[in-house]
Amino acid sequence: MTEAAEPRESLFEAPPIAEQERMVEAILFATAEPVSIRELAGRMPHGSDPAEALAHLRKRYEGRGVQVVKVGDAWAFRTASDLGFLMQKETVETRKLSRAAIETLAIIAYHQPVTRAEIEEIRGVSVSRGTIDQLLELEWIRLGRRRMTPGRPVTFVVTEAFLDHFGLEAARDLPGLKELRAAGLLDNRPPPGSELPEEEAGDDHQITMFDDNTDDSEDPPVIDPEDEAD
Amino acid sequence: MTEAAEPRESLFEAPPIAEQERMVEAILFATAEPVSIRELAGRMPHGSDPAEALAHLRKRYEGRGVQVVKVGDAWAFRTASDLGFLMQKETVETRKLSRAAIETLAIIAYHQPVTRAEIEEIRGVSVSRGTIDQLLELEWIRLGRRRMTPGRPVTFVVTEAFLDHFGLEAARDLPGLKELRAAGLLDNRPPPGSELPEEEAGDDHQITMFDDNTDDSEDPPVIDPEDEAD
Amino acid sequence: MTDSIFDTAVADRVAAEALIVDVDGYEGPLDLLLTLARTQKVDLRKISVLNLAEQYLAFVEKAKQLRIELAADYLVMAAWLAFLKSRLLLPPDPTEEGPSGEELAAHLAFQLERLQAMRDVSARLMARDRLGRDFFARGITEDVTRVRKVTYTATILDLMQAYARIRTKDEFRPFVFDRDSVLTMEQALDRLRGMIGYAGEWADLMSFLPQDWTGDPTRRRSATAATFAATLELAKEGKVELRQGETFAPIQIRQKGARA
Repeated sequence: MTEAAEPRESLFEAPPIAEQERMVEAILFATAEPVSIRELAGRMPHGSDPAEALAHLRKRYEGRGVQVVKVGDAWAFRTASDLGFLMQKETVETRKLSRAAIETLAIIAYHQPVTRAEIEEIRGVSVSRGTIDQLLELEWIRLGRRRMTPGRPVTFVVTEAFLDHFGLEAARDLPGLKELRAAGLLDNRPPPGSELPEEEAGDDHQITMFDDNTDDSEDPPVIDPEDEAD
Repeated sequence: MTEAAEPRESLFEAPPIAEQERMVEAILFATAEPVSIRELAGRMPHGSDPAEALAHLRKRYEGRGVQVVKVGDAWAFRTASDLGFLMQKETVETRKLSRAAIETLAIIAYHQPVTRAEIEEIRGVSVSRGTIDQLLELEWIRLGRRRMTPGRPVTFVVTEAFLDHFGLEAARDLPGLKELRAAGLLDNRPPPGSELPEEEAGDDHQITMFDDNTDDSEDPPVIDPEDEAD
Repeated sequence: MTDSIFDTAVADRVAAEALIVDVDGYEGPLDLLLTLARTQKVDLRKISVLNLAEQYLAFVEKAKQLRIELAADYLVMAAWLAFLKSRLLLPPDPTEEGPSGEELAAHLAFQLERLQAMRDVSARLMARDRLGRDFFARGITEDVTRVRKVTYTATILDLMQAYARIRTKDEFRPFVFDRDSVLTMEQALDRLRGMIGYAGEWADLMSFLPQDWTGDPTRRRSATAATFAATLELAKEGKVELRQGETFAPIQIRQKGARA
């Protein structure tokens, strides 16, 4: 276990992949939280290839009662959702979210990173403090990078817990995202006659935001709000 | 299992056994405590045979990273016992040995076998119990023979692990004072290459320093540093 | 047929009334506009913004009649829509700055469509299989015990330096005269007190050194220093006088008042 201190240990042969698969299985089984590849690597013997082991494991559990699911850049076992009916006892009663909270959440998810003013612009009504607080408390949203515009407003983005809760691998898998984008409904279109230069805000950013990631599946699917801050 | 009690229910077709196995898998996975056969039966569709499904499941998990084990009269998934080490997240912190410890170690290495009183005499300050304990714990020193003097004090000598760690064949390979001076180690300057990985630093210096000693391999392993002191 | 027309008319009236009564139920003017837009029963993209503006203004008018107090933002929206309506109805004035009525209308339509889209995806999102409801995480989690392991390390260089340090300390320890090579000032003073009576004439300090302290340089140095210090002490006491011809010349002493 002193390998960390002695990088030379990595020269020792890593365990066979079947054994690595067992290890990943044990680690993922032991926790309710998704575990990142990086953390897996940190806990497995040196030279292990958790990504490869995961691929095997994922395949092994296909169609089983539990599934290996991807949540952001982390992995977890979750029961197959067709078996949810067996788990009445385990069902967690979540506080019912207000319509305002649900819409605010959706706006953050689809428009992230998004400022409070932008949320208000989309909903046409001011966002009450409690709404944001509730979503923060649920850990479904978090603060993104400040927007580099006058006043440097904070932005909000969705979290890995959000993805986990809604069974999403990445924010780009949000339902209807592509259609919304195609319809231009995710454009940050400022009202005509407003001071903002129109080109700056628009669709280019949104397209980049989601398309950038589509082909490299190893990328953290939780969109890095840093990329889009303008 | 319940068919006998409720003959009518058995008219409904129970899910195929493979499906029942999935169910047991999901229930055992998601439930917060071990689940009895009876409870399984209560949660699964009528006509199911949880015992049979469980038997299949147990077999499926044989040799896997997690096992289906019996806890009392209930069943649960548990990490395979050979993988328990993965459930420990070891953070290895590497610290420099304290000055007192390294000096004490040096004296033991150069003067072994040496008593505590002698170490104190050479260092000019008393040696704390903790320092010795730390070195014993590191397995870099061990108890040598008792000195045949009044009080029969214990002596300390360095170990194989010590030689291993410092890349030495024998303690006598340690350079004497004359060599230390020749190598510039008696200067108060910050040591050259103190940032180097130990092997490198060690090797380089050894080549220069041990020339003196190379041919008298028959020498007693205990170096008398007085030889070189001028 | 007549029934259905009648029904529709009733339904519309009921809806219109509901709009007014439930004004608190709207999440702002945009939400209200969206609801009104739906009554046009056309694709939001084909909505008549002019009609919509008129609907909204009519709504506000009716609310006033019923003495329902509308929040300020509903009234702001009403004012804006009135402005938009005039823009849309009047032929464009080329000298006028700012966006055209069509541009403003298009943006309003966009806002409504976007709000509707967000509502739709909200519903789709909430209808997804959800953790803790449709799929579940591990029930019995095993705590990962965090073992903090501290390993101490030292390099051979550390070891050698440490030893060098100890031995160097020995070599360069503060110099202490070994006892048998040191003449203390007390000894010198004792000796001088006994001899000073005989120093009527100027005599070299060195002549007062003990006989056996003049050979070995170490001993001579010590004796010289101690004797000199002792003469200074005696001079302070007013018992001797000292003189020196020049720098590094021999120091001479004699009993004070010998000539007096």
